Amino acid sequence: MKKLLDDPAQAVDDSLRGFALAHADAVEVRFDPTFVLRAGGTPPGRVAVVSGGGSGHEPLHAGFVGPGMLDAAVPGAVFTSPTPDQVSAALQAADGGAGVLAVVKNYTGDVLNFETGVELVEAEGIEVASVLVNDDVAVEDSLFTAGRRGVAGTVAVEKIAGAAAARGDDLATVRALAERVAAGVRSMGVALTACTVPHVGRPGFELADDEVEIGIGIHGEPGRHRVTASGAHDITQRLLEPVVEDLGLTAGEQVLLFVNGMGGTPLSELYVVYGRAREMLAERGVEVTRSLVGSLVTSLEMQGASVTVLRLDAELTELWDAPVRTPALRW
Amino acid sequence: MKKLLDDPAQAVDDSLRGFALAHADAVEVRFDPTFVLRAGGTPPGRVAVVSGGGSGHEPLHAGFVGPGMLDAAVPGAVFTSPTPDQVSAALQAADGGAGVLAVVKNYTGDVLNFETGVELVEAEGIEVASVLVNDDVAVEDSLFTAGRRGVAGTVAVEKIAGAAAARGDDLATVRALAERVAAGVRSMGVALTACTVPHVGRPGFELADDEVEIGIGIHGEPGRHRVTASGAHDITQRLLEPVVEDLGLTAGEQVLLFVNGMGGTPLSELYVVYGRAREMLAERGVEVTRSLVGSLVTSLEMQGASVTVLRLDAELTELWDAPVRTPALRW
Amino acid sequence: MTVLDVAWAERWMQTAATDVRAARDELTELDRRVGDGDHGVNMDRGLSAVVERLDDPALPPRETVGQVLRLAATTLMSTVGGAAGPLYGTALLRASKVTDRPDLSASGVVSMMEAAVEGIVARGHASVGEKTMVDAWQPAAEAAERAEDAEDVADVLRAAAEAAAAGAEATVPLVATKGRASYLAERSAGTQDPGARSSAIILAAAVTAAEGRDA
Amino acid sequence: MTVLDVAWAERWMQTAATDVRAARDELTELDRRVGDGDHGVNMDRGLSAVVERLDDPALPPRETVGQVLRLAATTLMSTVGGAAGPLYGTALLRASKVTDRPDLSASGVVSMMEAAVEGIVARGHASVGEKTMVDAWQPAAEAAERAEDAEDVADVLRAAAEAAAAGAEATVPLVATKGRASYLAERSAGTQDPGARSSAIILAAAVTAAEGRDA
Ligand SMILES: Nc1ncnc2c1ncn2[C@@H]1O[C@H](COP(=O)(O)OP(=O)(O)O)[C@@H](O)[C@H]1O
Ligand SMILES: Nc1ncnc2c1ncn2[C@@H]1O[C@H](COP(=O)(O)OP(=O)(O)O)[C@@H](O)[C@H]1O
Ligand SMILES: [Mg+2]
Ligand SMILES: [Mg+2]
Ligand SMILES: [Mg+2]
Ligand SMILES: [Mg+2]
Repeated sequence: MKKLLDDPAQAVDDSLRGFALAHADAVEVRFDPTFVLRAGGTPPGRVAVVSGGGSGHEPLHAGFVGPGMLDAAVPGAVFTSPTPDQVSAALQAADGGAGVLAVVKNYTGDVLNFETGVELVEAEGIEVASVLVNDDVAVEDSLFTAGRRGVAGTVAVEKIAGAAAARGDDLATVRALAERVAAGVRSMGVALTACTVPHVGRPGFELADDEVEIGIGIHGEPGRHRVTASGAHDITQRLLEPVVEDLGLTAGEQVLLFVNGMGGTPLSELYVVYGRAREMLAERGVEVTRSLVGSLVTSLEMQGASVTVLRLDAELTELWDAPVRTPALRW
Repeated sequence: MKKLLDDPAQAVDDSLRGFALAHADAVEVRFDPTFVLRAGGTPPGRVAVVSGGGSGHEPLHAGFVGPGMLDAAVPGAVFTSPTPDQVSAALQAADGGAGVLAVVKNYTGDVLNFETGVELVEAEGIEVASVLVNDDVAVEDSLFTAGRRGVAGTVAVEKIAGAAAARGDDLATVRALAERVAAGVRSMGVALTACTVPHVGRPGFELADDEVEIGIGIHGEPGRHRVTASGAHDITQRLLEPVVEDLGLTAGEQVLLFVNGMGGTPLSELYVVYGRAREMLAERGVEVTRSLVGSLVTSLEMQGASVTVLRLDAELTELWDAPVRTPALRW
Repeated sequence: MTVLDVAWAERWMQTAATDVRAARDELTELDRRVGDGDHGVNMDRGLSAVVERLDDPALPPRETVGQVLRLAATTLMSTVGGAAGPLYGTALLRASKVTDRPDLSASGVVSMMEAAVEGIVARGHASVGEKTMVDAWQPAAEAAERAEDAEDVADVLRAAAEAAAAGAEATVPLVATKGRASYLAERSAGTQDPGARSSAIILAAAVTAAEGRDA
Repeated sequence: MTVLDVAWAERWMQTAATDVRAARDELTELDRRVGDGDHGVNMDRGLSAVVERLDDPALPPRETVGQVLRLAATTLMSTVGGAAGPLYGTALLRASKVTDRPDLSASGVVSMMEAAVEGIVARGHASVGEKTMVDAWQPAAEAAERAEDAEDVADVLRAAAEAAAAGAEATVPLVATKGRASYLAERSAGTQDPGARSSAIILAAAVTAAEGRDA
C-alpha cells in the first residue's frame, strides 16, 4: 500500500487540517469533536443543512460546505460513521435559529449515530429534521436488507436542500424538498479496482485483471456480482438500466444525469460513460436537462464510476441552478 | 488493463463527445480537425488565449475553456501532441480580431506542432504570440536536455493570461503577463503508480510495492530517480525543496501553492500534502496567499501528485482572483 | 467465591481492550469479507480510549460497577463510530443503569445481560438469526438466566460467554439481513459476523477478569 | 536496372506502412522505455492514413515522385502528432521539393536524402549523437552521397538504408540530449532511439519497394 499519508491513524485529521488551510475563506474545521463549519456560520434565521458520514469519500461532505449547500459536515474515520458527539456538536454549531436538516445516508452506522446525535441536541431545544438518502438500486429495498444505501445521489439532496435553505424556506419545506429529491434519485456503481483503507493496508476485495464488480457501495465493500470487463458501453448499460427501471422513467421526462468517479478514474473516462448514458437515455426519449460529471462521492483511490439520475421538475431545476460556492461545487 | 472505454483508438473522441454534451452551455467541440472552442467564441476585440497538447491530462486543457481562461483548446491523441492543422484551425477559430496567445508546454512535440500551426495562421494574417511553459524543476534546463518540461504550472499561465485577455489587455501585454507567470512558477511531481496508455495496454514503467518515482513528467514517462516510499512529509519535502530553491524564494514573499493530483490519487491525500507544504513554507517565512488543490493536470489514472509554487505580486494576484467560468475551474 | 466488584469491572474492560487488540486483524479480516473492514480498528480505538480514561488520575474513582460501565458506554459512543459504536454504547449504558452497586450478585449479572441485549435491540431492531451481534448477546443473556442459581457468580458469566461464543460461531452459515453485510445477500454466508465475534471476545474477557487473570 | 518512378514511391510508402505496423509493438516498447510509449501507434496511424489517401480514387493520380512525397508529408503532418509528426512531415516536404520529376536518378536520391536531413535538422535542431532520428538520417544521406556513382540507383538506396540501420543501432549506448528521452539523462542509455529505429525501417522499405517486393 502506497499513499501520500503519514500516520494512518492521523490521516483524516491531517487531511482536514490541509483542507482548512486551503479553504480558510470558506470553511472552518473544529476538532474535539471534529466537524467542518461554514465560515461565518449559518446566516441567522436560515435553516441549516448538515450532513456527514465516514471519511474516504472526499469531496463529500466537507467539500460541499459553503453558501448554497451545507452549513456543516461531520467526517468520521475512514469508512466509519462519525460519533454522536460529533454529530450533535455540528448540529448545534450550525443552527441559525431556524432549525437544522440532517442529511443522512442510509447505512446502519450513519443512521444510529445521527439518531443519537439528534436526540442529544433536541434535548437542548434545537429543532432537527432528518432526511434519509437511499438511492443505490444495487441493493434491494426489502425486509431482507438494511435497505438501499445512500451513495452519489446525496450530492443532489445536499445541493437542493441547501438552495432551499438559502432562499429562506422553513425547516418543513426544506425537508419536504430534500425528500422529493431523495424519492426521485437513483444510482448504481461499478468498481474496476478495489480500494485500500489506510489502517487496513490491503484492498477490500480482489478482482481479476478482466473482472469488474457491479453494484458496489462507496465503502470498499464488495458489490452484488462480478462480470468480465467489457467496455464503457456495456458497463454503462448495466448501471443505467436498473436506475431507469427503478425510477420508472418514461419518454418526455426531464432528468439530471450525474456520472461520478470513485476516486481513481480519470475524468476522460467519466465523460465517455456520460456520453454513453446520454445516448441510452435519448433512445428512451428521456431528456437530460442538467449534468454533473466528476469524482464527488469517492471510495479512496478506487477505480470505477457510478451513474445517478434525478427526476427533475421546474422547482428542483431552479434549486439545482441556484448559486453554490463551496470548495468542490460552485456556480 | 481495465478502463471505462470502448475502442481505444476512439477514446479521445468519445470522451470529447461526452464532454461537449455535458457542457453544451460552455463549450463547443469541433472535429476534423479536432479542437474545443468556447461557446459563442472569443468576444470581438479581445485577445484569444489558446492552449493544447496530448490528451490524458484532463481537465487540462479543454476543461479550462470558458470566460476568463481559454478561448480554445487543442487535444491530441493520448500523450501525443496535436497536429499543426488542429493547432491552426483552433487559432483561427479563436481569433477575435485582436490576436491570439498560444500557451505551449515545453515538449519537443508540442513545440514543433504549435510552431508549424502558428506559421500556417500567420500566413493568413492572424497575429499570434507564444509563451512556453517550462516549470518542471525535475529536468535540468541545460544544453544537455530539451529543457525543463511544462507541467502543472500551465494552469497558472492559462488562468492569468485568460484574465488579462478578459479585461481587455492587448496581445503584447497578455504575452508579457503570461511570461511573468511562466518565469515565476515551478513544479515537481511524484508517481506512486505508473499509468497505462489505452492503446499500449501496459504501464509506462514498473514500481515495486515500496517504491515511488520522483521527478516524473505528465506523460507516464519515468522520472529522475526512485526512492523507498516514505510518507507524505518526506515526499512533500522532496518535491517542495527543489521548487523553492529554483525560485530562490525568500522570507516575506507571497506565493500561490498548488497541489495537483496525477489522476488516481484521492483528494484527501492531496490535502495532506498541501498541509505539509504549508508547514514547510511557513518555516521558511514564505506566505501562501492563494491556494489550489485538485487533480487538474493529470496522467490518466496515475497515483501521485505534484507541488507547484507561483511567486505572486499584486497584479498577478488580482488576475488570479478575476472571475473564471470553465467546466473545471470556476470562481 | 468470586466477587464481581468495581475492580473486576475495570479489569473486564482492560482485558477486553487487550483481547480485542490481539484479535484486531481477525476482526478486520471478517469485516473486510462481509463489510467494510473497519470493525477491528474501530473496536480497538474505542476500547483503548476506555482504558485510557480508566487510567486517568484526573477522573474520580468509580464506586459502582455501573459507573465503570457508564464510563465505557460514553467513551465507546464517542470514539468507535460505525454501527458498532452506538450499539455497544447503548448496550453498556442500559447495563450500567441496572448495576449501580459496589458488586454484582448472580441475578445482577443476569439483569446486566438482559439490559444490554434490550439496548442493542432497541437501537438496531435486529433479532436472532440476522447475523449481527444480537446472535451473541441474546443466547448469552439466556444462558446467564439459566445459570442464575450457580454457586459462583463467575459461573453465570462463564455460561454467558460460552453461549456468546457458540452464538457467534453459529453466524457463519447465516445470510445477513441487517447491517452492512446484508448488501452482500447470499455472499455474506460463510463468514462469521464481526460484531458477534467481538461480542464473544468481550464477554470472554468478563470471565478472564473474574478469574483474576487481568490484562 | 531499377527505376525509381512514381509507382516505386507509392510502393515505398505502402511497404513502410506494412513494415511499421509489423514493428509497432517493438517501437512502442522502445518509446515506453525512453519516452512515452506512443511512437509505434503514432507512426502506424500516420502511415495507414498515407496508404488510405494513396488508394483514394477521388484524388488525382500522382505524376512525380515529389507529388507522392508531398502527399505523404502533409498526411503525416496532420495525423502523426508528437515530435515525430512535424519531423517526418518536414523531412518529406523538403524531399518532395527536390524530387518533382517522374523518376529519380542516383543524384536525385542523394538530393532527396540531403533535403530530408536538412528538414529534420531545421525543425528539431538536433545533430548526430543526440540520440534522435538524425542519427539514422544523417549517416544515410552521407552513405547515399558516397554511393552516388553506383551502377544501379537501388544500390544508392541500399547504402542509405544500411547506414540508417547501423546509425539506429549505434544510438543504443547514447545518452539522449534532445526530445523526450533527454529527461531520463543517463537512464536513456541502453535503449535504441525509437525515431531512429522507425527511420531505419522506413528507409529499408524504400529498398524493398525498389526490389519490386511491394506490400
Ligand atoms: N441493526 C443491527 N443490529 C445489531 N447489530 C448490528 C446491526 N447492524 C450492524 N450490526 C453489527 O455491527 C457490526 C459491524 O460493526 P462495524 O464494522 O464497526 O460498523 P460498520 O458496519 O458501520 O462499518 C456487524 O458485524 C454487526 O454485528
Ligand atoms: N529535436 C529532435 N530532433 C530530431 N528528432 C527528434 C527530436 N526530438 C525527438 N525526436 C525523435 O522523435 C522520436 C519520438 O517520437 P514520438 O514518440 O512520436 O513523439 P513524442 O516524443 O512527442 O512522444 C524520438 O525517438 C526521436 O527520434
Ligand atoms: Mg464502517
Ligand atoms: Mg508522445
Ligand atoms: Mg465495518
Ligand atoms: Mg513518444
